[in-house]
Amino acid sequence: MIEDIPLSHILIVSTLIFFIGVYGFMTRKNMISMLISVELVLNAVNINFVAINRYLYPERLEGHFFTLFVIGIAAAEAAVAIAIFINLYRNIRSIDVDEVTEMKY
Amino acid sequence: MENYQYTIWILILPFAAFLFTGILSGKLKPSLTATISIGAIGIATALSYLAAIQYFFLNASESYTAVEAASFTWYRLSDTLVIDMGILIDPISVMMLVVISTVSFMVHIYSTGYMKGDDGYARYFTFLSLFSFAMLGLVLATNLIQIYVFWELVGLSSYLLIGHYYQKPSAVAAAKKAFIVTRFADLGFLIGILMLSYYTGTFSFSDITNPDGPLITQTIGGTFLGLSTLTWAMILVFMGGAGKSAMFPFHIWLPDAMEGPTPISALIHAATMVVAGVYLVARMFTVYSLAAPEALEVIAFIGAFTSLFAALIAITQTDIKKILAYSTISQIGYMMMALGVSGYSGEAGLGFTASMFHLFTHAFFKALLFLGAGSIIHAVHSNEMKDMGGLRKHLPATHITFLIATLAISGIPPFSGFFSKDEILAAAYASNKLYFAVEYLVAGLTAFYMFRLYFNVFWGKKRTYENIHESPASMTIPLWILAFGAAFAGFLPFSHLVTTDGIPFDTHFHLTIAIASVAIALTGIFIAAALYRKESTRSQKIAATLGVFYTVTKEKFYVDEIYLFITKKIIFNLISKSIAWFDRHIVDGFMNLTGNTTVAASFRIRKFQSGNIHQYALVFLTGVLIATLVYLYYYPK
Amino acid sequence: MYNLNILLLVPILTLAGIMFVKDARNARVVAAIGMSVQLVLVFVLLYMYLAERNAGNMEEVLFYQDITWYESLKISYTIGVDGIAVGLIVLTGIVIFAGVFASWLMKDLVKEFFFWLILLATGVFGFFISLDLFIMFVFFELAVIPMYLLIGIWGTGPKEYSAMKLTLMLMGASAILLVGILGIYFNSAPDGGAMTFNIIEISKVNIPIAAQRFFFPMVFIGFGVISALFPFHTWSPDGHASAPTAVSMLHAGVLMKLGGYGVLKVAIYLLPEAAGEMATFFLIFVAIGVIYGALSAVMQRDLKYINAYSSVSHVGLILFGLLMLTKTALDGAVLQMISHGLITALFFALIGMIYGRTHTRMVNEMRGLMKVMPFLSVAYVIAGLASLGLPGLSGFVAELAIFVGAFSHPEPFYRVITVIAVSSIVVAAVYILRVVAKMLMEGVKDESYNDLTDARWHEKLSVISLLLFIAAIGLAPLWLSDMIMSSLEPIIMRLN
Amino acid sequence: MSFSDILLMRNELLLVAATVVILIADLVFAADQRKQFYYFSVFLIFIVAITGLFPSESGSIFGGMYETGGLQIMMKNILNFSTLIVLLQSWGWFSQVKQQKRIGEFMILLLSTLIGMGYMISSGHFLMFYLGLELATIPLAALAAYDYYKSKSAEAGIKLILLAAFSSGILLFGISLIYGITGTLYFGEAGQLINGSTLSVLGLVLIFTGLSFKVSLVPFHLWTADVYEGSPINVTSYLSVVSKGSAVFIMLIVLNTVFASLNDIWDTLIYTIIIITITIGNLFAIRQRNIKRFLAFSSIAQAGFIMLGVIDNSAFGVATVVYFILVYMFSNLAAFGVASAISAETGKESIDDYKGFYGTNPRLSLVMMLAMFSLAGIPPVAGFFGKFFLFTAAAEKGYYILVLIAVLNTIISLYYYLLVIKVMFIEKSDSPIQFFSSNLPMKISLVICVLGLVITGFTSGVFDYMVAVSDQLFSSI
Repeated sequence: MIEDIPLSHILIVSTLIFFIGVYGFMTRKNMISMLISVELVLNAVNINFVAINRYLYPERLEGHFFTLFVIGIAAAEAAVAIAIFINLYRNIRSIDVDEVTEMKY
Repeated sequence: MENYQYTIWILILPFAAFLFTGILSGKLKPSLTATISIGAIGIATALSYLAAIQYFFLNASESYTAVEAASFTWYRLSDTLVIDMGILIDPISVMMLVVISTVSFMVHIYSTGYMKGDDGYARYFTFLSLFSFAMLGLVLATNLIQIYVFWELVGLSSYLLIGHYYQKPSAVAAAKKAFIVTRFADLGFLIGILMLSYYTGTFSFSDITNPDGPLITQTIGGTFLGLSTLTWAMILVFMGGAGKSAMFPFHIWLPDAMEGPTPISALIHAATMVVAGVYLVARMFTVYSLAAPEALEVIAFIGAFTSLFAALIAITQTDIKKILAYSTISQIGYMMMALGVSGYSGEAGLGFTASMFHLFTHAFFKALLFLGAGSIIHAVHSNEMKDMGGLRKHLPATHITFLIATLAISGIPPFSGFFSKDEILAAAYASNKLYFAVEYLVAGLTAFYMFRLYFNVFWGKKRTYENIHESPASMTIPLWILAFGAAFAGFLPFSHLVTTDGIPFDTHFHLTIAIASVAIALTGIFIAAALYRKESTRSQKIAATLGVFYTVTKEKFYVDEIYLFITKKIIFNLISKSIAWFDRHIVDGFMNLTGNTTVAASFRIRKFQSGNIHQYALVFLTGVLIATLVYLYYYPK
Repeated sequence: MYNLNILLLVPILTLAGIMFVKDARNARVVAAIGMSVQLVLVFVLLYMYLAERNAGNMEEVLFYQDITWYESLKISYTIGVDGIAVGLIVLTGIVIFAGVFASWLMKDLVKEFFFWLILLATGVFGFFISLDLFIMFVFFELAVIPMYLLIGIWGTGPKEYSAMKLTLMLMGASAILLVGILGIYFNSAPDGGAMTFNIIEISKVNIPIAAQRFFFPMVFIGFGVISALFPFHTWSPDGHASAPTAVSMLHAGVLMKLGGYGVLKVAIYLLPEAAGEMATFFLIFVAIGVIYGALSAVMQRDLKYINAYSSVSHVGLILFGLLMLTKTALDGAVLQMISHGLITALFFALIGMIYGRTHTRMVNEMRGLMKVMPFLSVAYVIAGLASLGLPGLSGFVAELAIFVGAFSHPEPFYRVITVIAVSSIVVAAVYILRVVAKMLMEGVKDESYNDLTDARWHEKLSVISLLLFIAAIGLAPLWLSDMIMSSLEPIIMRLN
Repeated sequence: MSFSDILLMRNELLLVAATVVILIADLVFAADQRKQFYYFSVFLIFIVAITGLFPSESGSIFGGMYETGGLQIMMKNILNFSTLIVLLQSWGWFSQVKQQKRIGEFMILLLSTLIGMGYMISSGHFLMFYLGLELATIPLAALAAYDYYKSKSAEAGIKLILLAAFSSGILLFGISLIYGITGTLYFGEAGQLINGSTLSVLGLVLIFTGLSFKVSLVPFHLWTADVYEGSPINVTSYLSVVSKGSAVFIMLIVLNTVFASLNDIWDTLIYTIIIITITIGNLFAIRQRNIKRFLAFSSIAQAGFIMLGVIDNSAFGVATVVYFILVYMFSNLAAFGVASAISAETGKESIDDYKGFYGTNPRLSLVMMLAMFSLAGIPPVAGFFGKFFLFTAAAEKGYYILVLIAVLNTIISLYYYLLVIKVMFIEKSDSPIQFFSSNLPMKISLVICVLGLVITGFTSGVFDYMVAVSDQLFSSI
C-alpha cells in the first residue's frame, strides 16, 4: 500500500527533482533543455502538492487541483517559450543561451 | 545741574554736513561743499568753547563732576546690557572738545588753500566732516561701546583720508596698513570690552570708573599668568589705545600715514586721533590706577620705550613729515608714560594732569608744525630735506610760526611745551627714576632732531627755487592762530581744571627739573645748530662713525621688515595658502572623492549584470539560499 | 489683520504672468512689478506686525492660520510669523527686489530665468511663514532645486560641475534633515495623543531626551550645510562663483539664512536639551569654519571666491551665535542673518555689475576702477566696510551682539572660542581692504577701461535699495533687535 | 451565488468583454482603418477604466477565492488607468507601417495580462493567485518579444520567460510548503495557521523571492534591465508601471494576510533587501546611456523605496505604497511617454541624443523634467509626497537608520535624474532633435500625467482615502 512509503521519502524525491531541475537550468546551454529543467522544478512542486494532499489532508482536494493547473500552465508557458525560441532562432540562428548576451551591463 | 543740551549739536552738525555733502557728492559745487563743512565745524567750535567756558569757569562747585548731557538707548543687548549713545561732559572730554574743534576748524580753513584745485576737493571736505564728527563723538562717549563705535569711525576716516590720493600706490598701501594695524589692535580693545562687560554687566563709564563701584572694590575673575583677569582686560583695552596712538609695536602705520594730505597729518595724525589712545587710558584711569596697577606699569613701560625708540629714529630721517611723525610717536609715548606713572587723586595724580596738559599743548604745536610743513611742501613740492634749505627768506610767516612750534616742542620757556613737559618730568621723577632718566634723554633728543629739521629747512645751504612764494592767507592765518596757542597754552592752570578725581590741586614749580630740562634742550639745540645751521659735512662724518647703529636707526630698527615677514611669509604664504590648499584639495577633495567613488563603484560592479541567463539564475538562487540559510539559522523552531 | 497667504500669492501670480507673457523681454517687467508689489507688501507686513505688537498682542506668532491638509498624518498648512520671521521676510523682499533689477540685462532664455528666480523666492517666502515642519521642508527644497537650473544654464565657468555639486550637497543635507523631522514628528506626542508637525504644538511638549540626542545632529547638520557648516561648505565657493548675479545674491543673501533660521526654530527650539548638550561639539566646527573661511578668503584671486569664503566665515558666525544659546547671542545671530544677507547680496550684485563691464573677476587683472566707475566702486567700499563690521553699518551691531552674547556664556571654554572667532574680524579687514586697494584704487591698468560706464539706473536702484537698509539697520538697530528679542523669549524659556 | 455576486468581478468581466470585442473588431475593421480600430479599442478600455471609478460593493465570491473591496478596486483602477495611458502613448509606434496590422494582437495580449493582474490582486486563495500571476506574466513575454525583427526583442522575451518560469517554480515550491503546514490554500486560513515553524519561514522566503522577482528587487532583478531595454518602449513602460505595480500590490496582500504573524521575520528580510536594492539600482543607473535601460535601473531603485512602505505593516504603510504606485505611474509614464514620442519620431533611445532638446522641444522637455523631479522626489511634484510618505511609514516602525540610508540614496538618484535634465536643458548640441509635434493621444496622455504630477500631491483626499480603504486588509484578521 502507498501508506507504507512515508511522506518523507516522497518529499525527498521531490526535493531532489527540484534541485536537479535547478541544476539543469543553470548548466544546460540549450534553451529547450533549460525549459525541460523548469518543467522538472514544476514537477517537483506537483509531487509535493499531491503527496501532501494525499498524506496529510486527504479530506480536501486542493493539492490535486493545484497540480492540474500547474501542469496546464506549464504547457502554456512552454508554448510561448518555444514560440520565442523560434523567433530568436530566426534572428540569430542559434538557441544557445550563451549567444543571447547582447544586452548587458 | 547745568544744561548742556546744546552740545548735541556739536555732533549733529558735522554729521549732517557729512551726509548732505556725501549723498549729493558730484551734484554740489566743490566750494559749496567746503563752505558747508567749514560752517558746520565753525559752529561746533563755538559751541565747544561755550561748553568749556560753562563747564570750567561758570561752575559754582569746588570740584568737577561728570555730566551726561544727553543719552538715548541705541541698542539693547539684553535686559541689563544696554548700549546708549550719549554725551558725557567731564574735564577731559571738554578739554578734548576744545582741542579737536579748534584744530579741526583751523585745518578746515587751511585746507581751502592747501587743497585748492585738487580733484578730490569736495570728497576731502566730506571726509573731513566725517572725521570731525567721529572724533568729537569719541571724546563725548558715555560708554565703552560708543567709544568703540566712534573709535572705528575715526579709523575709517583716517583710512579714507590717508588714501585721499588713491591713484598713488604708496598712499593706498599706507591707508590699508593703517587700517589693518589699528584693526588688529582694536581686536584687543574689543576683547577687553567683552571681558569688562562680562564681569561688570555694563558698558557705562560712570559705572565702570566709579571708585566705589564693584569693578574696583571687588576682585573679579581668576588669575592668568599671575595677573588678575581685570588686569588682562585693561591691558587689552590699552592694546586698542596703543594701536590708535601708534605705540610700539603698533607704531608702524603712522609714518606711512604721512602719505595723506599734510593738513590731514596735522589734524588726524598729530593732534587728535592719535591721542585717542591716551584719552582712552585717561578715560579709564580710575580703573587702571585703583584696580589694575600692573596694567598701568605696562603702559608706563611701553610709553617710555616708545618715546625713546621713536626719538632715535626721528634723528636719522630725512623726510620732514616722517620726522614729525616719529616726533609725534615719541611725544605720545611721553603722555602714555606720564599716565603710567601717575597715582590717583590729589598730587599723586600729577602724571595724569601732566599727560592731559601735554596732550593739550602738543595738539597746538604739533598741528602747527605739520601745517607749517604743509606750507613748506606747498612751496617746494617735496617732502625731502635735501630739496630744502634757506627757506626763511622765502617763507617768513611759515618760518616764524614754525620756530615757535619747534621751541615749544623742545621745551624752551615760555612756550607751552615747556610747562607740560616739565610736569611730566616731575611726575616721572616722583615715581620712577629710570623713566625720568629716559624721558630726560628724550627731551634732549627732541630738541636735537627738531632743530635739525628746522635748520635744514630754513637755514643750511642756499638754493634757488623756481616760482616760490609764501602760502596764501587762508593758510597762514591758521598758522598764526595755532602759533598763539602753541606759545601761550602753557599758562593755563591745568591742575585746577583736569585732575584724576575732578578735585583741583596746586602744582609746585620744580625749579631743578626745569633748569635741567631746559639745559638739555639747549644742548640739543646747540648741537643741531653746530651741525646743520651752515652747510657742512660734519653730520655725515658722525653718521659714518656711528656705522651700524646709524643704519639700524635709519632703517627704523627693521620693524617694518619683521612685520612684513610675519604677515607675508608666515600668515599669507604659510597659513593662508595652506588653508586654501587644504580646502580645495582635502575638504573639497573628499567631497569629490565621495562622488567619484560612487561612479567608480558603478563601473566596478557592472560585470554583475553579465547578460547571461545562467548567471542571472545563479544570483537569484544564491539570494534565495542565503536568505533561507540565514533565517533557518536565526529562527530554528 | 494681515493675510500671509498674499506673500505667496503675489509671487505665484508673477510666475503665471511670466509664463504667459508674449515677448520674452517683457518677463523682466512682469518680474519687476511683481517683486515691487511684494516689497510693498513685505513692508506692510512689518508695519502691521509692529502695530499689532504695540497694541499689546503678545501671541507667540501673529497672523496665524491653520488649515488641515493631510488628515491622516496631521499635516496642516500652518502659517504665522514672529519677529524673527518678519525680519527675514523683509530681507528676502529686499534682496529679490534688488536681484530682479540686477539681472535686468539678462539676454538668453529671459522668461525661464525669471521664472526660476521667482520660484526660488517663492520657496523662501513660504519657508519663513510656515510653522509646520512638513510644509517648511517642502518650501525648503523648493527653494533649493531651482538653483540647479539657474546655475547650470545661466552660470559661468565650470557651471555644470558647480551646479551639480551644490544641488547634491544641499539636497543631501535636506535628506538628513528629513529624517530629523520625521523623528521629531514621531516623538511629538510622548504622553500619547496625536502626533503633529506643527512647531507651536511640538514646542509645548518635551521630546524624550534620548530622541533629542539622536535627532538633533540630523536637524542641525541638515540645516547647517546650507549655512556652509564646516566641513560641508565646499559647495559654496564653487556654487557662488558659477552662479549668475541674481542667483548668487539670493543664494548667499537669503538661502544660506534658511539654515540658520531652521537651526533656531527647529533644532534649538524643539530639541533644547540636546542643543545644550551638543552645542560644544558643534561649536568647534563652527568656530573652525569662521576662522578658516576668513583665512581662505585672503588668498583667493577671484572676487566671487573671496566673497564666497567670506560668506562661509560670516554665516559661520550665525551658527556660532545660535549655538551659544544665550539670548544676546541668538539676537545677534538673527541680526547677522539679516545683515549678512543684505551685505553679501550687495557684494554679489556689485561683482556681477563689475564683471559685466570688465569681463573678468580676477582681482589682479583690474585696477583703478574708482576712476571709471565711481558709483559702483564707492558702493563696493561701503559693502566692504559693512562686511568688516564697521559701526554705523549693519554688520557691526550683529557681530557685536554675537560676541557679547557669546562671551557672556558662563563656561570658560566658550569664551576662549569666542576670542578665536572674534579674531576673524581682523582677517576680514585684510581680505576686504586688499580687494579694495587692488581693484578700485590706483591708476587704471588697462586703457580700454577708460571707456567703461558707471552704473545704469536699474543697477543703481538695486544697489541703493540694499545700501539703504544696511545703513538703516546699522544706524538704528534698536527697533529690529527689540522685535527679534521679544520673539526669542519662547526659545529662551525652552532652553532654561 | 447570485448575479449581483458575479458583479463583484465587474472589472475583470468588463475586461474580458472588451478583449472579446477587440478580438472581433480586429477582424471587422479593414486594413486601412487601423486608426479607427485603435481609437475604438482605446475607447473601450477607457470605458472599462471609468467604470472602475463607480462605487462598488465589497465582498467575496467563489468561496473566498475571489475577494474584492475598496483597496482592491483602488489598485485595479490605478492599473487600468496606467494601461490606458500606455495605450495612448503607443499610437506613434502602432502607426509605423510594419506594426499596423498587429495592433489587435498587442491589445489582446496586453488586456489578458491586465485581467490576470485583476484576478491576482483579488485572490483570496493561492490557486487564484497563481493563475493570475501566470496570466499576467506569460503574455508579457510574448509582448517583450513582440518586435520579431529585432534580436534584442527576442532576447528580452527569452530572458523574461525563462527566468519567470524559474522563479514561479520557486514560488510554487514555497506555496507547496505552506500547503504542507497548514493544509489550506486560502490566504485567511493559512494566515491563522502559520506558526513560525521552520518550514513556514522557508515557505515565506521562497514565496517572497518569487514575488521579488516580479517587483525586481535585488538580487532577483537581473532580468529587468535587459528585458526593459530589449522590449518595445511601450511594453517597457507597461512592464515598469503596471506589471511592477500589480506585483507590489499582491506582495502587500500576501505578506499582510498569509504571513501577518511572521511580521518580524519579513521585516528584517525586507530591511536588508531595501538597502541592497536601492544601492545597487542607483549604482547601475548612474552610467546608463540608453533611456530604457536607465529607467529600468531607476525603477529597480524605486522598487527599493516602495518596500519602505511595505515594511510598515499597517493601514498607513499599505496606503503609502498604493499612493506611491499611483504617483510612480504618473511620473514613470510621463518619462516613458516623452521617451516613446522621441523614439517613435526619430528612433533615438540614447540619452546623449537628447542634447539641446529644450531648445527645440521645450514642452516635452518640461514634461520630462517634471517626471524626473517627481522620480527624484522633489517638491512640489507628487513624487515628493509619495517618497515622503514612504519614509514616514518606515520611520513609524522606528527604522530611522534605514530611512537615513534611503534618503542618502535619493541623492545618488537625484544625481542621475539631474543628468537627464542637464542633457536636455544645459548641454548644447550641433544637431539636436528637430522640433516635432506629437500625435493627439500622446498629448492627452502627457497632459494627464502632468496634471497627475502636479495635482496629486496637493489633494490630500486621495491619500486620506487610501489610508481609510487600506484598513480593510487588517480589520478582517
